[in-house]
Amino acid sequence: MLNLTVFTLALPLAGFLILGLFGRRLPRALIAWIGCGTILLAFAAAAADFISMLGTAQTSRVADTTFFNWVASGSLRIDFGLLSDPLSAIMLLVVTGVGFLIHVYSIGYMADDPGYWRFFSFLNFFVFAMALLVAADNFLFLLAGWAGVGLASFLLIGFWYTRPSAVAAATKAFVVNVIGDFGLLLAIFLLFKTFGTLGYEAILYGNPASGHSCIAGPFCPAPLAIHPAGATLTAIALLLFVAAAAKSAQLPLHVWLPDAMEGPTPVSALIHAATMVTAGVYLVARAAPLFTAAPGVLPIVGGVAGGTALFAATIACVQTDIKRVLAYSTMSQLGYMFMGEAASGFSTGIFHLTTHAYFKALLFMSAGAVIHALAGEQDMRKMGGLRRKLPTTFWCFVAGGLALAAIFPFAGFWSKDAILGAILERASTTGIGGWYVLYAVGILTAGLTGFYTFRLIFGVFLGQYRGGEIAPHGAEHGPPEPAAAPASRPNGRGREVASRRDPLARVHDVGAAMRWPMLILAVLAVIGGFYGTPFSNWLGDFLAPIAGTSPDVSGGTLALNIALGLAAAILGIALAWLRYGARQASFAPTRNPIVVFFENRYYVDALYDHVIVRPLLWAGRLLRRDLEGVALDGGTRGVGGVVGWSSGVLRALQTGYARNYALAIFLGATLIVVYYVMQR
Amino acid sequence: MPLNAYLIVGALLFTIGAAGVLVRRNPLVMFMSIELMLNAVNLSFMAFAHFLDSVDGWMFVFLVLTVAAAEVVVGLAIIVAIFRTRREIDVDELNTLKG
Amino acid sequence: MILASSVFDFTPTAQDWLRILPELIVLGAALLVLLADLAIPAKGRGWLALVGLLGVVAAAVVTAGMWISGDGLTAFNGMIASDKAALFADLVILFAAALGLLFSPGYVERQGIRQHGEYYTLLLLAALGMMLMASAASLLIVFAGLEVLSLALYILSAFIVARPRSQEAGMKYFILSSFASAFLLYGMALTYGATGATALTAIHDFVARHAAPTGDFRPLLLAGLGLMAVGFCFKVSAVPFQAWTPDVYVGAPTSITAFMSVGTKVAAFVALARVFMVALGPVAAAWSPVLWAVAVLTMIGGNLYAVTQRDVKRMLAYSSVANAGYMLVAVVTGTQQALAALLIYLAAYATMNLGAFGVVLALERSDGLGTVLEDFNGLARRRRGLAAVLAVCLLALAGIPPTVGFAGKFAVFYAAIAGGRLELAIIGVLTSVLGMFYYLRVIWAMYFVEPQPARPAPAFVVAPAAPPASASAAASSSTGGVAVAEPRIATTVRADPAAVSVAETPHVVYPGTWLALALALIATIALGILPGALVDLATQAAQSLLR
Amino acid sequence: MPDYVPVLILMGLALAFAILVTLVTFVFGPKKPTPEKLAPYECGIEEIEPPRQRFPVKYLTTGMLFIIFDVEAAAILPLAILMRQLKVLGFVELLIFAVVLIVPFFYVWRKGAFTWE
Repeated sequence: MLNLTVFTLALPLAGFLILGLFGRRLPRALIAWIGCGTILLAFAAAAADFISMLGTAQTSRVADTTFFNWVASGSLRIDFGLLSDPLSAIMLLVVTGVGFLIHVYSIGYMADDPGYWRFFSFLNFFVFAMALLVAADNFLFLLAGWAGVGLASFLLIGFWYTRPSAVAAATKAFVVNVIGDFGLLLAIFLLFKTFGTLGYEAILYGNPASGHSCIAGPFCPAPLAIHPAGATLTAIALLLFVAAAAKSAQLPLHVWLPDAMEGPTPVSALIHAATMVTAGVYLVARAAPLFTAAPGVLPIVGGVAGGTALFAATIACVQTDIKRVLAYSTMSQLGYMFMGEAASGFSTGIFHLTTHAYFKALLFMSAGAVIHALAGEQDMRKMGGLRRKLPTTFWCFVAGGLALAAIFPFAGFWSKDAILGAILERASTTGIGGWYVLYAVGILTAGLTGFYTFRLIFGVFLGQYRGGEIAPHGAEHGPPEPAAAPASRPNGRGREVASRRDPLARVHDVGAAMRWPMLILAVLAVIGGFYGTPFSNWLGDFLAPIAGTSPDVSGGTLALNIALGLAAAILGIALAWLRYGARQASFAPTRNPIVVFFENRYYVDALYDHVIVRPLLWAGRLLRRDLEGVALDGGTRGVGGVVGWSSGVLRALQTGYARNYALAIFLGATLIVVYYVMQR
Repeated sequence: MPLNAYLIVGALLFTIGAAGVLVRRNPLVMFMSIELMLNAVNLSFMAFAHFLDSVDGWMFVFLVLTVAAAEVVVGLAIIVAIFRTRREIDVDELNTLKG
Repeated sequence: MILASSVFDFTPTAQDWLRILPELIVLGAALLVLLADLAIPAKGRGWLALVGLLGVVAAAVVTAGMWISGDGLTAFNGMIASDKAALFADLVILFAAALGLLFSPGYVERQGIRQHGEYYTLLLLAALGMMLMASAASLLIVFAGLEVLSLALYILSAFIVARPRSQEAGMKYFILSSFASAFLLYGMALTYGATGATALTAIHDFVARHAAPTGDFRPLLLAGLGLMAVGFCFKVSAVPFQAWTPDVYVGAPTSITAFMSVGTKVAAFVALARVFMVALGPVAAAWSPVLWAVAVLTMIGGNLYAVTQRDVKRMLAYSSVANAGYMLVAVVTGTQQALAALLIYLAAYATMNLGAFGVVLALERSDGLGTVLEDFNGLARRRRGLAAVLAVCLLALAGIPPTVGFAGKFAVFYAAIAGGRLELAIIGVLTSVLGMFYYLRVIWAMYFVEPQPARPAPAFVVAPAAPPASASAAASSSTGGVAVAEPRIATTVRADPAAVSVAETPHVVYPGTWLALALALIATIALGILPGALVDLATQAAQSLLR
Repeated sequence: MPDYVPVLILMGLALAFAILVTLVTFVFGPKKPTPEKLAPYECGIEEIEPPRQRFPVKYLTTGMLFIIFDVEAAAILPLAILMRQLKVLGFVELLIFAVVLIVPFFYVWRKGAFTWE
């Protein structure tokens, strides 16, 4: 079996290095060629791996190539190896495939941006890091990729660094991601302490030939002789889930994702919808044996995921920024994926991951096209009636929206059906009420999904245009800030008068570079689910050696599930039609307390602000006047508060007087001697 | 005299020297205090060497003596250098570097 | 004195001299530089660095040869070791010295230092002291090496005579270090009294035979190792003995800071390992609680101090404190693996810290300012090479893969966990996360912040007691302000980075500095991607020391 | 250990004294120095000339050089005692020591540290 994974990594890395080092001097066309070409070749390598894997017997679809010995001393031995197995193959296809389309889209989208080369080099770096994350064959290099995508995300959210909001969002994302990295690092230390190694093969899958054994579990051929204590496994799995939750924006570590929309829209599409945020889903699927063997973890995962799915969906129903609607929708869908995994349907989570990558990337691209056309406008209260002006975008949006709302036979239908089916099956086999609750949450969320998706579509594309006149160019681009856009047309006075008759006169649909990726993804959003239907679940079978067989849903359960899911979605769409489609959409402010509650995002951010940040700041101010400046600069305000304050106290001790320093030395010496005296 | 007598004198001298470093502000006096500390150590070394009948302690004393001399020279050199730019030396005035 | 000859029977052989050959070569190079300084006319004094560099390279070659074919025994009646740990430390110190020498000519010229001969001689002598300290097999040589390196560094810290900050640094370093040395020496005296020996092997045998089995430690021994711990902790800048570090690092010439921040740490940590982990290993129960507390304090304190620093040089000084904490974790763990991890970390720290200080040095202006965070704003557009080197080195210091800093941190924390010190590893990881903020903030400033055309008043306050420096600072900032008035308009219109750099007088970065930076950069990245060789060497070195 | 209790007590006392003195001067010390207060003699007679006069720096330089070369000679003493036992290599060692002293001596000489002008 082929293992060309190294090319999937090396090519984007090469692209990143070339663009990063020389990009400034290269012509734009060449930048685009390098940026997209490397990803296309990487995709080709991943595809070659995949095809050769299909030609291999199912039981031997693993190729683990060790490239070099990273470190070996005593019992510590870690190799840098790349793994090609069904799970990583699927992930690599999605990452490079969708990644490639988004690269092409960016050629058009970022055409006017002065940071063109920087953008493509960062994007290539992201693909490299993500490929490393999914192709690593041990937890250490998973961590390396994990940190790398975090870094890439940080750089890309803050891409328009002249906007304070972008910088704040990037910092927020970084802080939350560091929390996740920390969880992963601790999990790795615990894994190492427990198993003495970090390789997937040894810990997760076992390989009798090499004498490795693994933890007991449904996928393990040769269970570990010394079974680690359940509590240890639980701790490891929970720490892994903390990492996954931070990366995949699950409660309560979700706060960064909506703000991450400050990045350019292709970034939102690639990183904050299609690939990076699914790293957590991948991690849980990868560590499926661990999660299965660890007692009590999967229900926690399910609870968090269900909560997130519902929570995010309700917020998405009241947002007016179209990218934020999609961001909350992403959170909600990620919740679905974890729900499927929690119900032991690890392959259903991955299935939804792939279809979600298609349709959410498509939706973001379409949203980007709208934003691009409207010169940076993101508020759907100022849109409407764009269907005629942007036909391609409209139809792509509809395709993506139907997939997201899980309407038969679009891609999202099959994958969401698989997840809900797995939960229902789990509920009926175990008979535990909690799973039924989770299922109900899933169905309710499905209805909400239909509602907010079509609220968005109706609000943007139907009815009358509600916005002002549109400048011909500018998109959402910075620098300089979007506010500078009017200034960029100094002679606009005359034209402004002329165009007042039709404010959308200069609005045009997307160009070729943006259109083709959208069309391809639209096709995938329509047919992308057929490889995982309940009748012939090819993907489930393909992933079974890694992720285990999903619960088999058939007969009455299947019919019930499909009926309920579809009914909920259609009901949601119908409600959206009544409210926003049938008559002129109204986004007037409302006093409905529930809506207000949703609009304020359950006051979670406010809660964080009031419960954690403000008291800390208050305490800090009390103790040190200039704390705020220090803290704001130091990263998050809360952590920065404590740190900044204690740092200030310490610095006050650093008086600059040599005698005080000598006193510190003397005190230290005395303390040590006194300690010894006390000992005796 | 018992070993402990020497050791206690050594400890006293050492402590006095340390206190001198802590309370005095004139660098010259601080150097003297440090020399006192070093000589207190020398006393302990010699006492130990005598009572243990071991040559190591004597060697140490020689080394400490020469090192102490070198330290004095270096200290004086730095003081001279500082004298060139300011008139008086108070160690507490050297506090532009802090925080 | 009569008793000496009766107790003492030792005759040196040629082998003894061969075992200290690297040290001798460095000493010879130091003397040669001194003589060459008299012979070379004033203009060509920059070449003195080359003389020193040749000596350092020769010493490194000999050291490498001894690694392969040396007998690894001690020289001069068990005074100086030539085991692989010593050779490993020597190599790292020589690397630091070589980079220090490469950094120096350009920096020395810009800062207006004229005493080239003394400068390079003292630098080499400091390296000699470090090598001696790291290869000490006796408390006597520990102290001798410590004093040789300290005396040279006192003078070097105060070397920019006209600059009050430099004077202050030298004075503080001198007083505090002598003070701490006295504690160390007293500790050695008490240990000598308790064990009857100054040779480390003899001390080891004594404590293994008498103290360790009973668990009853004599008060003399306890007091002795406690006071020695004070001295060592001072030298490695561990909290609460760290106070001198930032002041001296900031005030000293940056080329010296770069060299001593690495060299002193290597020497002091290897000596610490020899004394505590090896010689006093059998009584680890007695000293590990103390060093445990110091390690925790250092990790937390160092990072906390660093978080709010505005001066990058000072931030790096506190980062060196924090890094000392991580290294202490390895010392406290005390296993052979931990010792190897310590050596790996030292080598890693050497590469990344030299690179970081090297960039700061290349940017520092002739008045010693220009290292405040604001000065780094938009650096990536003015000085792309320097910004890139600094970014990589800071990422390495933050412990981000695939740099050598990650390998070092991983090795140390892994060793800590394997050695049963989970709590230290967790504190270490947590504080490293804290560390990321201040490292990344500099990177952020370099790459994402627009350079401010008008230079703000220097955040680093020069006290009124220092008229020359404050006058020159004021002058430079006012001239900077004048010069900038016109281009500022240009920047807002064109956003052209080239127009912004007037805030600082552009100066040429010397080829030697570039070479040194390139070496540090390559080592930081290459050893991060392929740390296997480093780990191998460190493991061998650890095996030679701790069985 | 009881033998050392007095030492500890004394160390504690010294420490307390050091802290106390530092604190007292810091807290109660007058913060308004006037020229009169800082004047070295307070017996009412005007100063005729500045009381503090500098030694010529040359004097210090020579003194420092003397100390260093003088005291380092002490290191030769043990070597001399064991000269016979150390044989040829001992003599070589002595020579190396001498060279290490002589080269800097030559250096400071040529740099003019021994001339008064």
